[in-house]
Amino acid sequence: MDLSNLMHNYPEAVSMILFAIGFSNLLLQKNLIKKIIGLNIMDTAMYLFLALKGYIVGRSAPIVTDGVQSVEAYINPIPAGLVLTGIVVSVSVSALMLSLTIRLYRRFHTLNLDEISTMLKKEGL
Amino acid sequence: MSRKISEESYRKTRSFRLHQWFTGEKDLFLDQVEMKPQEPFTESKKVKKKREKEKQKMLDQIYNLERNRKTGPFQTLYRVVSVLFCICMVSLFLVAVSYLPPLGDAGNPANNEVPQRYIENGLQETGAVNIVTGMILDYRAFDTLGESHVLFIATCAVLILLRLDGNKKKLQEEEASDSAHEPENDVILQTVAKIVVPPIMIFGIYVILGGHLGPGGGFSGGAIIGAGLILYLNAFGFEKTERFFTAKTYKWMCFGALGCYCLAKSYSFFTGANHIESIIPLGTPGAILSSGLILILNICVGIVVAGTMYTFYVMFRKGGF
Amino acid sequence: MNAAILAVVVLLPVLAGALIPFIPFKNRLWMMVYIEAAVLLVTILMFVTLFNQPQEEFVLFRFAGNLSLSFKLDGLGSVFAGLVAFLWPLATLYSFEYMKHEGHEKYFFMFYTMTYGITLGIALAEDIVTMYCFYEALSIVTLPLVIHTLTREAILAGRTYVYYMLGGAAFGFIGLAFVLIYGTTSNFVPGGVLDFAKIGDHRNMILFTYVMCFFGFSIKTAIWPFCSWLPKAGVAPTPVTALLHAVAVVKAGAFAAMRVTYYSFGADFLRGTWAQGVVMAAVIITIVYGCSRAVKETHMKRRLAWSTVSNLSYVLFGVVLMSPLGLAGAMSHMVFHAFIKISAFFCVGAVIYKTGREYVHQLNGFGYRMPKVFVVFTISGLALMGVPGLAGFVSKWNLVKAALDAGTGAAYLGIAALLVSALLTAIYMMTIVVRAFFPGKDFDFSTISDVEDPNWMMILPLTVFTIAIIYFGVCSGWFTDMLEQISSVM
Amino acid sequence: MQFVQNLPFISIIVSLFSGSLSSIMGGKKAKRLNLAMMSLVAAMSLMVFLFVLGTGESYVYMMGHFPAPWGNEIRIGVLEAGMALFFCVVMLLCVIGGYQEQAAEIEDEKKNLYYIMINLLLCSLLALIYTNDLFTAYVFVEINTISACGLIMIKQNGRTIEAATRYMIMSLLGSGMLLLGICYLYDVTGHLLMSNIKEQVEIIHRTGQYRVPLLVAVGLMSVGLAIKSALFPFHAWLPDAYGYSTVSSAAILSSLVSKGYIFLLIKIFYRVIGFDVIQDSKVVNILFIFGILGMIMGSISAIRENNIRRMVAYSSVAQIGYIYMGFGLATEAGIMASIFHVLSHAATKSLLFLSASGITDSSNDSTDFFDLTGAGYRNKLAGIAFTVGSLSMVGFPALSGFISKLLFAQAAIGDGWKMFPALIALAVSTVLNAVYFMKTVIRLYTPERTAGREGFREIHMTENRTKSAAMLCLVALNLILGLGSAPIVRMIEQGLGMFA
Amino acid sequence: MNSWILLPVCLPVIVGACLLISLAFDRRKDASGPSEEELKRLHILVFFTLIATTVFTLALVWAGKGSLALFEIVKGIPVYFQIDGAGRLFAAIFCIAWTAVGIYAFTYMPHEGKEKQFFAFYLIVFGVLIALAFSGNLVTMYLFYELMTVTSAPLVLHNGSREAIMASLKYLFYSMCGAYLGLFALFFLYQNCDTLTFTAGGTLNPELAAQNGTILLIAVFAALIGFGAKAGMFPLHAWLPTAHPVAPSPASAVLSGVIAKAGVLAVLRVVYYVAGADFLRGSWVQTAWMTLTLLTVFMGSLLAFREPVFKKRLAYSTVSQVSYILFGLSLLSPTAFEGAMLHTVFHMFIKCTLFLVAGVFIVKCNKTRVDELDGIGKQMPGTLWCFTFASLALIGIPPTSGFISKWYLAQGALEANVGVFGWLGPVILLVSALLTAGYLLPVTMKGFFPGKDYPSVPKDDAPKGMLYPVLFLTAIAVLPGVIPNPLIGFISRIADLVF
Repeated sequence: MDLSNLMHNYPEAVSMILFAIGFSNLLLQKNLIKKIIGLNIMDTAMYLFLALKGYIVGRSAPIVTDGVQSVEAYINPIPAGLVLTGIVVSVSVSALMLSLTIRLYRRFHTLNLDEISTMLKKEGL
Repeated sequence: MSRKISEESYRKTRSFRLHQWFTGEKDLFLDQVEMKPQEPFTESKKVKKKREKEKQKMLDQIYNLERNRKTGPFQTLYRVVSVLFCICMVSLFLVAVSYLPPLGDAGNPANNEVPQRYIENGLQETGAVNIVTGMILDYRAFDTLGESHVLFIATCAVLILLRLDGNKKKLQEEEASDSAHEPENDVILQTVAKIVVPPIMIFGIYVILGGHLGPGGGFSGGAIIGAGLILYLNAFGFEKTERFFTAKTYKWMCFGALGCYCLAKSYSFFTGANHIESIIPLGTPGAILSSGLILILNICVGIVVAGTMYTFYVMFRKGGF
Repeated sequence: MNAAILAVVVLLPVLAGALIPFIPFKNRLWMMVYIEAAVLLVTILMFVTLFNQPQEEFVLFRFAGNLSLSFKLDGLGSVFAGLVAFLWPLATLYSFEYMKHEGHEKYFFMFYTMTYGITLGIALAEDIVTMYCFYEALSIVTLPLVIHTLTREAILAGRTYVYYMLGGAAFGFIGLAFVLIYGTTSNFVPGGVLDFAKIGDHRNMILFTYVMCFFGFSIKTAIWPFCSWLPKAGVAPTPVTALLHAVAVVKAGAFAAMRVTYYSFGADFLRGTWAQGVVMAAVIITIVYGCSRAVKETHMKRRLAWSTVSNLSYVLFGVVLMSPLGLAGAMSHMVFHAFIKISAFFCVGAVIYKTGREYVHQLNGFGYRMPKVFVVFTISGLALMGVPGLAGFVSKWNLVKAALDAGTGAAYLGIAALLVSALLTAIYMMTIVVRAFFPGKDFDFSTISDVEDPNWMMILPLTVFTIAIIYFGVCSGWFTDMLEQISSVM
Repeated sequence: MQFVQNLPFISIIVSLFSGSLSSIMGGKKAKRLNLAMMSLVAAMSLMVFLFVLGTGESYVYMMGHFPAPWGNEIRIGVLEAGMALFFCVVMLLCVIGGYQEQAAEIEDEKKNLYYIMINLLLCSLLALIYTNDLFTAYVFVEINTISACGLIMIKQNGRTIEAATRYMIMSLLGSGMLLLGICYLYDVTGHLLMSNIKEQVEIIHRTGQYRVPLLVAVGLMSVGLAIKSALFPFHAWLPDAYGYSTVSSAAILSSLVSKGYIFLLIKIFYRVIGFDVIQDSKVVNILFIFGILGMIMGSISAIRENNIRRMVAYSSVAQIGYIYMGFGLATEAGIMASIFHVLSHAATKSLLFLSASGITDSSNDSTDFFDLTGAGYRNKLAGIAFTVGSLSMVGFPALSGFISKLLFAQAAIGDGWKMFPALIALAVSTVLNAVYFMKTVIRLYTPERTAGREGFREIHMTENRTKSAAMLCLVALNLILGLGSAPIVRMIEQGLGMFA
Repeated sequence: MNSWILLPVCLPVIVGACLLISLAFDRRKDASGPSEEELKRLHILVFFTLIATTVFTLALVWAGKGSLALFEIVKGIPVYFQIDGAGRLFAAIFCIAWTAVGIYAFTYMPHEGKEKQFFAFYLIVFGVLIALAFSGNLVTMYLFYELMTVTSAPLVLHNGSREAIMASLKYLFYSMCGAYLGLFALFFLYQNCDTLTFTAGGTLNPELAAQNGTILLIAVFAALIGFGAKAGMFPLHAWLPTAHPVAPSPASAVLSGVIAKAGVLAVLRVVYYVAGADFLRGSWVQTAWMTLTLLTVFMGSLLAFREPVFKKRLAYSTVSQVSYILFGLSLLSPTAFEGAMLHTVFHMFIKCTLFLVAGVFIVKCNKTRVDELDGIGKQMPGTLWCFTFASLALIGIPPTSGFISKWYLAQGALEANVGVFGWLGPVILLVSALLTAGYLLPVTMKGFFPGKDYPSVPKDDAPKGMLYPVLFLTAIAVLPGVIPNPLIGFISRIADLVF
């Protein structure tokens, strides 16, 4: 645990803290919508962390400008591609969760998941 | 010297029992041998009713919500444990981050021969100026194929949950509730939409088509077009959009895009794996019609993303196109 | 005489039994003839095989790696197989009569005959895997017999029965795994198969596994902590309780314990270790516990079931002495107790069949109305008590000789337990006999006027068993020699 | 490069394309397409399996013109082809078994969506089995999760929606951790391809430079996948999800979906991290302890259950505990036992779910134990199938359960401190299994006069032809696994040999 | 010559068995009692069987030699008959007493009913007793010991009342418990002795006995307690006081007189013919045995002293008198042994007489309690005179036989170097003799001198059938006191062999 490297990697530290916030929200919040918000925080923190992996000081985005094709000119393109894919995943998952929440709300008129399951047990469905 | 006690109390003393055993009148073992069998367990009606009532009371006790909310120790315990778990998780991550390779340093293990080849001969191999698009749609095309199918399956799931076209009655009632809150023909929104929607659409198309030349691509362009459509729907209501965007069109559009994407990519995978020369020309770098399939793929992905965005919004609002 | 006949002997009854519900019998007589013929044929085949002892083994089926279902006839197996083969036809004859007024007989006889084959399978198993497979099959096949009457407590008894059986098999499974790993071969080799090079330092682990495996297999022999299923299984029809819970199933458990102790783990490896101490303690407790519960039990079948619990632990006591003499004593008590107990159960069965009375205090004056049944019951009672001149004394004598030869403190304690339980046996058997023959001065015989002896199908097995008890009581020298010769090979 | 080597890639693409194709089709046509696709994929997997068995070593298939570290690739060995074949067969049987329920319970216009879910689920399973790249694995894990959630909620009553929500929350937690693990691994090793990562990991292991992040990555990935495959402490969503969804989705979920993640975890252990690094990292012990707890607690909660579907669901929590206990032993034999148990559990669990649905059909569709008394007489084939399933679960010889218990016991012996807890847990959980399965079997075969009550009817074998056929095939599969287990165990051993 | 041994054993057993089978048949026909001439035929049959068996036994006792092995109970141990000194003595006294009481029972049994069942078991027990006397090894003796218990139980429960059945069950279980303690000893003796056949002086294998001495001592002590149960020794004596009041008088006479002596015979065989006297001499077993016997002697007479029921009083007296014999045996010295043997003979005949007299009182005037008996002398002088002579013999007044045996016992106690018991034994014997006087003589005193206001009552003595056996038994009980030499000579010959 060397503090100097942590100071140098502060953006990753921030993304980890964001990830933890999102994770605890998803775990602890009673309200479903807040859980989904927590989920999105977690995903964005993930993609921040991933994007940081590719960053190299003093280099520009990997679009070939005026024929220059040397490695020193551009940053690492792979994390960028992965982030793109990740974003699409989190969009679709959030959409699914939101539609589930809508259906639950229409049926039980509450967003607290524990209450929903006690109601179900009571009905003995 | 010993007090004289009555006959009955004497009979109960231990010495009397010993005397009995000694003189042999009574044997502690023999009489127990021939016990009668016990009667079977029977429960009177009253007891049974009382037991039923108690059970019902207990059930209500368990399922009464207010009391559950304030279940005191268990909730707090759960909360404390979770908070502790998150804290130690954060500290674990921070420790891990402190050991990670320094940010932005060129010598990081991530900058090995893989990105080097992408950058150095990405242009020659894929024909795409934007190396990231080249990587997504050509080098690691299988992921992106999976990606678009994630979108597709998410839409299917949402359709399962929210689509109402099954029963007409519910659809009308949903429609009524939908338009109840929206003001009819909100003038400000309509005029702004009239001015803004065309440039959005054009810009979206530009981004999709320019995917392999500069930043942009199917995903971002599709998102822009989707947003434009949603604005248009908000402004002019469902009658206008139904003219050109109905469930059938969406269905066929989505299938067309995905089908073409899948076939194109499987052609290139098949030719690559079997080392057959693929006949698709890469074209001159920088020109619109360059970099082989990437353009077509970008268009397909754009269509899929736009359609998905619009479907999500429509489903959330009305459950029908 | 090749060993294929072993497989025939095992599979024929299973097949014959399975076909019973499907064969369209003209009437009940034809079914009886079919079943009795099948069982007799198997018995004859068995005795022919026993007579000329085929040495080589017969592999029925090889299903995984070195695991295979294979049969081989050796000393211990032939004793148990001989016992089962002798008793089964007589028990089937008896159950024809008994099952006349019980319901759906076809299913009953189906499982009853299949159990015969499976018990022979256990007896003739060559290695521990085959024995384990047939052991599990036995628990499952006997389950429908236990819940045959389908009353509420029959179902509950069946449920307890199956929990104990499968639980025992689960713990026995650990022993099986150990033997497969640490043993040189999975076959039964007199003197044990464990190769000590592999075991090396962790002896205690092997001993702990042996204790678990012993308790696993002897749950079927109703050892003390797990003996409550046997009296509960008394709810089944008498041929089941008599044959299965006094002879086949419980003896299969004892037989499995013998095999595991002497032929897998090896007696001299286990002698003198703490494992022997633990197991001996459980056995001695069962001997006394079984009898004390029997004395207090007023239901006749449950009383005999508790007495079986205690007598089975006599057999286990012999096994646990870990000496060849101990094994001989165990085998002798296994055989003699089978004869004595099955005749006692059949007498009780006859009483229940004729009069439907099940409790001891309802038996006043039956001695005069059913003299044949109660004379047999008295003889089996005396034999159980260990009166010299009958089979019980001989097996007790062999067990005690082995215990004396072992000479440890626990062995002497075992002898004391044997005698205490003999005294308690005297109490719970003689009270029935005295009540039956001397009902007392003012007892009017009109109340039991309808009671009379059952017909020949029940009396024949009883007489055969009584003759066997007296014969073994009078001249058992040759039998004890044979047993000692079998176990001396250890 | 023979044509047969393309078949794995073609099977993935066919299932993917049929997924999108059935979106434009009606319910009936989509069903037929799904059936055709599944049998085609099964046939292709069989041919690949025979080919690889013949050559005896695994080969790599480049997806696209560029070799491995740059482009994607899939790797096909004996184990992968065998698992693919087995999964296709089981899925085929599960879907066929549930045709009647699908027709009854799903709304007409949403039938084709259901078959889309099944197609894409099969595609993601195949991709998970074959892929050699971590990020592709993550993408197809996502497809797997969403399609599984789709399968759960297709029946759309209150219970399934709530179960789907719980399932999604837990799975998203799991995949979040998985992605984080992959990022850490990428950052530390620089590669996404499994074999390249392995070399980097060995360097790290030797030099000890990035040890902590590597350990954290392994921990994250294991816990993530454990959450997704419902290991003990994270199994809250499982009973509702399996208990209330339609028959074929419950069968598919319990036997295949969680097994996909487990197979990915095996690949990560073997091919990404390498076995020696795993053995001295503490992660394996955690999985062992969770596995043991799962075995016991799963069975205990199954005993308390009063609904047959939920009871069978809880029993799969216990069986997954068995598999993770196999991992926890961290020996070659342990992994082999777990893989065999994956196969045996898949076959037995789907059989149990199908027969449970057959039983409830004949008892007024109520899953309450009280109504099931005597169901064995009403629906004879379902009764026999359920008995065979429970006997296999209990470990009755000649059935698959016995062989997997034997392999577990042999793996556990001689393994230091882990041996005794494993053996005792094995014995105790067998006893507990016996308690709740035999209780049900006895209840099925106690006769009950139900002539009068409505909904209680005799169901003959030929009434629901597809389900009976599926049940018979699964019973046969169970027997093949039980009796003919020697070649299968040899195949797994050979597969593991060339797996690294 | 040796196969003759089987005759006196088999004859009564076979006749008894036939009676039982015929009993089962006629139970089937009608429940009414047997007619007059049937009873007569039964009496004749039983009488001739008794006489024949006695004649054969006495012939064997007189001239019998050699041994007979039947079948093998256990490998290496046959059912083995052998005629030796102690066997002769016991067989002789068994058959004399048994026949006399049998004849008495002919007239007594109509009072009880179910004669056929009684006489059937009566004969079977007689055969088993003869076999027990002549048994040659410990296992055979144990076999007939258990058979005797099982077959004598029906004698006790003859009248079928609930107490009778409970008393017989108690008798059965106490003797079973005793038998099993004996069996426990038998196992250990089998392990440590060269052979189980009785040889005077014991067959203990010296180095084996030295090796596991403690367990062997425990075993022998268990045998003493076990077989002592039948002889009414302290821990297992409780069945005697319950069994006697309910049993018919001839049965209780036989029970306390003859069967108690079977217990003594068993103890004698184990101590002197298997374990060997010098093994036990000086060991804690001997001291414990002596204390138990003396305790029983004293307790028995003390309880008898206070007991109102006449037959129970006699039962307590049996408990104390038989313990005299066991005390003699426990001293392990030749004279004490002779005293014990003498007392066995005399006590058997005395106790039979006393019980038969009690039977007469019950049959004639239905009196069971002692305080009802005042003035009985006026009504039945003859019976009471026999009672008086027998009680004098029991107390040990010089001219009668009791004095001789008590004298030898006291002599033996003083002679044997047993420390404190040397003098304590005779003192207790003396005190108990006084107590015996205390509980027997008042009956005679009150019988003959009931006091002034007793109405004179006509003299009708016991019927002939009962009076003659009582007279015969009194004669045998009292006369040896006068001419003891032949008996003492015979017994001293046995004693020399044993020590």
